[in-house]
Amino acid sequence: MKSAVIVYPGINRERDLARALELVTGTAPYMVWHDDAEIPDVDLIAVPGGFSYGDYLRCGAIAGQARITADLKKKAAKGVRVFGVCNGFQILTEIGLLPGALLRNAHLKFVCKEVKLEVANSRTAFTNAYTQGQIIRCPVAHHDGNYFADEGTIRKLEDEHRVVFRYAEGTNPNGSINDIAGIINEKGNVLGMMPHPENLVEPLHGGLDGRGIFESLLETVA
Amino acid sequence: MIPNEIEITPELVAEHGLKPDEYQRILDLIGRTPTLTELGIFSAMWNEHCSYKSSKKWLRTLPTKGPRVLQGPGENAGVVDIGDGEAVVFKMESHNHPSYIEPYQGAATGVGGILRDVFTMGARPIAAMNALRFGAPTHERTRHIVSGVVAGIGGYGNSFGVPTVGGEVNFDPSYNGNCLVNAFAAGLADTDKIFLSEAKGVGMPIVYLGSKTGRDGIHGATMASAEFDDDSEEKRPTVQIGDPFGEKLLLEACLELMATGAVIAIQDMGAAGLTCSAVEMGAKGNLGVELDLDKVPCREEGMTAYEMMLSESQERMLMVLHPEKQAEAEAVFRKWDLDFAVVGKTTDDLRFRIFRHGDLMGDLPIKELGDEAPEYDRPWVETKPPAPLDPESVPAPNDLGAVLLKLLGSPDMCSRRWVWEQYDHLVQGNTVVRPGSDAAVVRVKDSNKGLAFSLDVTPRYCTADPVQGGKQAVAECWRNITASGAEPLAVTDNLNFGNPEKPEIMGQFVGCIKGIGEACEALAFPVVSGNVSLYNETNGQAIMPTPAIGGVGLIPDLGKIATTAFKGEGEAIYVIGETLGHLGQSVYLRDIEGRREGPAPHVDLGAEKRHGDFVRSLIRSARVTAVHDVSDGGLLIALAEMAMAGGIGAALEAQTDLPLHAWGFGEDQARYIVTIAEAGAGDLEKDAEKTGIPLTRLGRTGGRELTLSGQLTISLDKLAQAHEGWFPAYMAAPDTNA
Amino acid sequence: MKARIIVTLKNGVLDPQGKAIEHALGQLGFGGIGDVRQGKYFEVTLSEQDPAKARAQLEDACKKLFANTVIENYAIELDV
Amino acid sequence: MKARIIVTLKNGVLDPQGKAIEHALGQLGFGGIGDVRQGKYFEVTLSEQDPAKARAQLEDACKKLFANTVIENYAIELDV
Ligand SMILES: Nc1ncnc2c1ncn2[C@@H]1O[C@H](COP(=O)(O)OP(=O)(O)O)[C@@H](O)[C@H]1O
Ligand SMILES: [Mg+2]
Repeated sequence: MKSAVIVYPGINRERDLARALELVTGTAPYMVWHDDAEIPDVDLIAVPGGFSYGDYLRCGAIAGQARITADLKKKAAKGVRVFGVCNGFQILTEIGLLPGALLRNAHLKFVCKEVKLEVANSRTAFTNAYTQGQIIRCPVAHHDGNYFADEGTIRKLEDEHRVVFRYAEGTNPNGSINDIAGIINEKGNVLGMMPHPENLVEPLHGGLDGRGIFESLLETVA
Repeated sequence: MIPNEIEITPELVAEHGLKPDEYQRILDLIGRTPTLTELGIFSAMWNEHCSYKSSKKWLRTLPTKGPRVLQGPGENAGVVDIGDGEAVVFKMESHNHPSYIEPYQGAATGVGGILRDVFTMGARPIAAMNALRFGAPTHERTRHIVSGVVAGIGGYGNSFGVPTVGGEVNFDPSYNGNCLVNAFAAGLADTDKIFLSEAKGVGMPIVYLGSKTGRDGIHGATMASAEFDDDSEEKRPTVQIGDPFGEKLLLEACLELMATGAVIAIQDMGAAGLTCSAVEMGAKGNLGVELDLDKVPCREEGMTAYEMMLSESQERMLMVLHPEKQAEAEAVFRKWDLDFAVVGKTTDDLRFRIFRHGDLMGDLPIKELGDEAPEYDRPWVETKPPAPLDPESVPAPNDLGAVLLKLLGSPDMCSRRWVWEQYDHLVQGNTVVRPGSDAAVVRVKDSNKGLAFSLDVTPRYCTADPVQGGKQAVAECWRNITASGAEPLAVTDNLNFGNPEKPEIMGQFVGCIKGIGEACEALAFPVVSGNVSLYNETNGQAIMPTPAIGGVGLIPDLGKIATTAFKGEGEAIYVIGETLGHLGQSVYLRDIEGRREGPAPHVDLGAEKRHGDFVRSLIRSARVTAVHDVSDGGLLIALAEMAMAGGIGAALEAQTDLPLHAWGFGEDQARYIVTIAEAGAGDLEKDAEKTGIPLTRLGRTGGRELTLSGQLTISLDKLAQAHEGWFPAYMAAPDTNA
Repeated sequence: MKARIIVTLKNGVLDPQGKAIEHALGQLGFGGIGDVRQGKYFEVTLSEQDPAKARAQLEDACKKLFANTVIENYAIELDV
Repeated sequence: MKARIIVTLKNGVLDPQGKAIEHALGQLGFGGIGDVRQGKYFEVTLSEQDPAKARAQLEDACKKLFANTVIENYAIELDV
């Protein structure tokens, strides 16, 4: 499986994501500079977490204006899989590939801890290695992960089973509506999530629960 | 002759923090009246903060060498060999006064400064820690300061992308008017690619990099060494704002630039910005420096030479570059959207010359600026040891369980989760042992090696007995690192004290250094970097002596480490080291009896070494399942922490003639608690006996309660409630700018 | 020419910061101050001299950058 | 009574956010918009009916909560 990770100024989990991709898929991803015109032909485009442009103005807002965005949108429209984690999720909502927005955490503080996630839809290309309703461990690390969308959008997301991950067992760390931790687009090729599965993929991380996402992708591509 | 419009009056000299005899020294040195710009330069260079004039004499006594030490004190950070061509680069630095004035920005820029120190050496930062001391929880400003400092540390470190993996937090009224914010950072570099600040070659371009210069922080360095008074509000406009995004760009650009081979020397602009960095680079290389300030990128109009030389704007660097690589270097910085300007050159005449609008604004002997800085052998008196504590005077409590709960839920002993959950401790994907254990452990990327980090000092011991307290700080740090399974490598120190012009305070300083030196020597734990923060006094009230020790250890095989959490049911629990029930200066005595009395616990460095080496060998042979050092609060606190961390209870027995409260809460040193499968217990007892290590069985893990033979039964839930409760409850009240 | 941009959350969009401040105000004894909504404020200088063109430029910049129109409204005040 | 509070950074205090936005504007082709300074904006409702008292209350709240007066200025606009 070929993949690419987009690198924005100020981003800081691009190496974590690249390492997880390499670990699971066996191939190191291309690292694509935000100011490039094109992303190479790949099976997966990953938009990493971190603080692009320091998250100044609004999380993901300035990164969304990058030159690479045009090609990212084009490839997403063609059906290339796009996976946004944390800041990546925020960027995907800013550029309209995913609905809604991520607001400041309800308690206003940055939060880094492990939460429980329910796999609310295991029939996506990103989650088929998990079972429906499976509860997995996953770290979060963010200041603005409070998912918000208007009522109609939320209803649509729920009706179409597009909420893919939900905070489980009372571990919602940020006040997201309906405990939403990750959503997918209508076509099923763009997933955004706040938690960091890439930080729970090797024994030294204390667990392997995050691998499922990368394994799912590997399977659907192969 | 240099034009000088402003008359240098005694008042102006005093405002620059220079004493009359120091000013005389300047006159003697240059043989004329200095210009205002020159006066500013002297004030910055001869300030306590830059010159270490009160502490130098004593710092020289610290052991700084070891087989693995590649770079000791004197550079931006210390460098220690960790094998395979790699080195760990680390340092700690205080940002106390700025954090008191503006907690968020003060702490944030403190983190920024220490990260810069590390990557200036060519190292990519891989871990950060912070030692925090706040005033009494009931003091009106404490909550605001805690809230801002923690948010500021997180705000900077999280965005920059370094995992903040450890630290300490204490509350005490002595910090009411002077909080302490000591920030530690460590990075990784190849041993053959360490960058230093010594300029080489005549006529080499001096390049300014990073963010633009503004009027922020002018006099910042002076402020940091001036005792506080109630007018400190007026000094407020000197607050600097951190720009973690700018710093992240600077990191990436610097590392990319260093890889091109263009860099001859590099120095970050910290305290007293352009002045200190330029003088240091020149003086170290036996070269003069000429700066054309018109070339310095400024963010404000009409800045004078004086302002530019003293500005402490953040996220800036100075480099000496190979001229033929200048274009390549500039391209790297343009790519990262950072300022890049040639602002001067090295010369062969050992002068430090400053030009502004074509005028010569300063012309000073560069070496003497640093070398001739005053150095003081300040008078000091030894701290009188407190009277021995009569054990009879410490009555047994009615309810041991209630005491345990009270201590676990006290400001100093409760869980710091509220703090470290605001820090990204996972970014970079190498965190193996997260905050909440003894030392944090971080993997050395792409290897099976790890580094262990811990920050420690017990100021109340240092107050009672500076020498023992200094020793204890080093010993506890060494012990925490050992308890993770690591080999302790070296330390950085951050020496926070009151006004050194008072002989009692100077005595505390001298005593602590003596203790630190002895312990570092005995434990082969050399000091490779550090920082001194003096004048931590407000209205004559000094802080407790607080020499924080930041230690680093090496783990050759990450498969063989230990954490504090109980791992399984039915395992034997032992304490290694002697339990003598020392209650002097203990948390028990202070928080239960309300007394700060007695001697600090005695530190037997030989025992520390023997017990620690024994524990490490147990971890490395995978014989023990959990390890925790015993520190503040003694055995029962340590056991409760292990139980809570593992979610497994324990049935304890006290095989002792001591009163139970002395046994349970005494703070004897050189102790560790370990757990081991019952099958291995017999062998452990034999080995301990053979090697002469004191070993006492404490009981067995299991269940959901902590019990002590008929004296105490408390559920884990209740323990956890007490332990986790205090911090969030305290911080729930609104944060106001009190 | 100088201008100010005010970006506010749309009605119905949750405002965690405003809510937290409101809560704190209550605890501090400012119970009479309520309905707190937090927004952003920007001051900018434009090289464009024509007010109509300047406003059009700012409108465009607001849509593209200053505001996320999914959740935010913006208002422009031009110094003329 | 409704009121608005505008909190801005004091002169000379670095504004990294403003700087980053300015930079982004440049890249988006809005080179003519410069000197960006970012601040905060609040809308509140007061139960106090007397304008002078309302203003005094807000002043107090600004000092304690809305603004960090070490680095920020605040301005109050009262709807009367
Ligand atoms: N300011 C802080 N930042 C991050 N972690 C902290 C901080 N303060 C305490 N911790 C973590 O909480 C745990 C307990 O701290 P402490 O009681 O000081 O440990 P010890 O007694 O072993 O030195 C440690 O893992 C420590 O690193
Ligand atoms: Mg410990």
